[in-house]
Amino acid sequence: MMTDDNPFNPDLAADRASDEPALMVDVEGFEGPLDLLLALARQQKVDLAKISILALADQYLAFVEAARKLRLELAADYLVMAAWLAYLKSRLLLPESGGAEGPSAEDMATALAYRLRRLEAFRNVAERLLERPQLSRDIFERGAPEPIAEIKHPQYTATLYDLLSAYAAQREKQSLAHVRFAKRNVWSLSEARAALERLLGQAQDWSRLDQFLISYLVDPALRPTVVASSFAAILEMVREGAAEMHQHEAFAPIYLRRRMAAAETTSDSAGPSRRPV
Amino acid sequence: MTSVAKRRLAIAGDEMEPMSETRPEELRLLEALLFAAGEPLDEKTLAARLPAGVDVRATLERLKAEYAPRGVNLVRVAGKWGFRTAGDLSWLLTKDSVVPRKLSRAAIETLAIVAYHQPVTRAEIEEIRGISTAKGTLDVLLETGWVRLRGRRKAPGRPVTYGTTEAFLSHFGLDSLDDLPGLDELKGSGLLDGRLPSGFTVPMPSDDPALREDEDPLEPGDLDLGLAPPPERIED
Amino acid sequence: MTSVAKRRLAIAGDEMEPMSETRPEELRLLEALLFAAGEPLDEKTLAARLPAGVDVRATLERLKAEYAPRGVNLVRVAGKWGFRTAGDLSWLLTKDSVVPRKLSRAAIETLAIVAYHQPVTRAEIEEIRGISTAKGTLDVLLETGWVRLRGRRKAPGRPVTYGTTEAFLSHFGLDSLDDLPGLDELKGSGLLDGRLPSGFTVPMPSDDPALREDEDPLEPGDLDLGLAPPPERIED
Repeated sequence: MMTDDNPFNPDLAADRASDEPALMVDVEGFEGPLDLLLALARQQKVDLAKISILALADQYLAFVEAARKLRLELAADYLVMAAWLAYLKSRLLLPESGGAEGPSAEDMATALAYRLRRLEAFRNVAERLLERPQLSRDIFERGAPEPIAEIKHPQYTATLYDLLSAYAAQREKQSLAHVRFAKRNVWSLSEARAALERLLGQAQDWSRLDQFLISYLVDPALRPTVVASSFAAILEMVREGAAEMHQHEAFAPIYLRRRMAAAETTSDSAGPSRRPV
Repeated sequence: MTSVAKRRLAIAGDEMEPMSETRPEELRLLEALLFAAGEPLDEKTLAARLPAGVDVRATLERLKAEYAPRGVNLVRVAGKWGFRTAGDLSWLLTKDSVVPRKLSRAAIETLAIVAYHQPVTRAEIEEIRGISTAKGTLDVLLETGWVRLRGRRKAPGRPVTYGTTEAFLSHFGLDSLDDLPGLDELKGSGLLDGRLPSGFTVPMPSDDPALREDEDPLEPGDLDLGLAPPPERIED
Repeated sequence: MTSVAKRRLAIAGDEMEPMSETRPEELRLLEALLFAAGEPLDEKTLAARLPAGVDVRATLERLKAEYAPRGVNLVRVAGKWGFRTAGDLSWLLTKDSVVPRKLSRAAIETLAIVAYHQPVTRAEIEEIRGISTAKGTLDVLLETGWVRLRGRRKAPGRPVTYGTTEAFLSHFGLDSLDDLPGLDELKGSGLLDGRLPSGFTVPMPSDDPALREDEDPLEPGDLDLGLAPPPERIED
């Protein structure tokens, strides 16, 4: 084969004068040197199997020579083939020396003829293939295929865990519903303090704590938590100096007021005494 | 005409031409055009594509008659002509497929009650759940094949009793109903809170097909309802 | 059967049943299925959609014979069955043509070599054509969907092997590679087996998805590069 057997340096194109502009031609649209050889062989108008490789080599070399005279630059492939054919020609013309290494000139010529026949054969089947009616060009499938409708059957899934947790949750909910632990309503210290601060801001004089808290005492159940949280919150506010409180005796009503400026506080000292905290 | 085309069809119908007549080439042209078209074609379009002189309407009518007994019919829709699968074969163009669907919360809760408390009536289910059970929920459970109608309770109103099936055991990987965890196991697994009132029990259910003493057999017609549940399910 | 269905067709051809015979319902079913499908269906798929006991192959053959003279033919491509417009009516339908990508001469030759010589490496294609293959040529063929990367030849350089696809058979209306035009002559000429290594002298092209003894599977990433396979080393 060409690549295997070619003993020549393929770089024959290098002998072009370097100052001449390269004019690349595709040798009239041939698809490589084998294609060109095939075209030349066809001119012999004989069966490719019986073709004279010697004559073909002469034709090819003449063609290449003509192209070179026209200063057409041939692609290197064509020149490689030219060199190989020139070599083959010389081998074919000289009597074979018995001990020559490698393939004989006859073998080389046969191989070339084989390749030409093979290329031609593939060309032929390619043509025949393309002559076949082609889909969507010559023949057509149904233009408006009718879709297959899918009927979906549900397949239910659930895990044993789903089942058991659903059961346990329901039973638990129902059984606990009968033994209801009332939610403990607690007035937190911070809630109490926020309310007291709001209320003290409005009051100018001593007020009874229970009056401040009246609006929170509507629910009797809340009374203990409101009183406890409020009292604790007041103690804290007094310690911070934000409020004053007094109580005449144990269990007596608790009075408180906003902490006045220092002077006012003194003038009021006749009033209820401050309890130490 | 090719030799193949000469091996023509003739119509054996009474209103048709005698079978010896050659099938006109325009029938071939029409069927090819209509087959390849992406949408139905009107007569004007068809006429423009066919050789001059073809009686489009007559050819269409003949083609329609030819295809009438076939699996594919030539039909006129909105003034345009096209091939369509014969109406009686629409079943052929359907494909059954199974889609997994998760059981609704209400359904799985009801299923759990049925499993533990069977044989159980709808009223009893509602009492345990503390919520009324939509009819659709029990229908879905019957559709799953996991719940069945067992019989009728010997009680006023003779309510239907529900129980689980073998398919239920199989789906949940239970060998028998005895494998359903009891009170201690439910507590142990943390599914049940420890803070339960004394006297709280988990029943030992049985799916014994034999009816209990307080059950009567189903009446004729009861099972029809069970086998043909409405397709739509309602979640509650 | 409906009265419409009774108005049945009979075939006037020589190899056909006598016209008095009722057209079997399975012909209707088959033609409905095949008409509805956008692409060819294999016999297994058809059998699954038809009632049990239907001789699918025989029914297909009968349907094929019935439709042979018509404008729409039943054909077998890539081992599957489908209705397609008759080949001789392409003149009528050219308006519907998708303008096909015009393949270069190099691409056409390369396609033929892949089709008739597969599995084939790029180096083998180049050897036959006597010219190096422009990178774009194989890319174009891969893009058409007619050619695919098959595997890697167990040879120095592990070159990628190319083969044709089902879309190739479908596009050229071939049932299998055996139907490639001129394949027998090509085979008979001994031109296909010239370069096969001894021990692999299988002169027939094969698009069998199973890799040959001298092929390795593609490596991860080969298919990503499907449109631009790396140029491989010349192995000879």
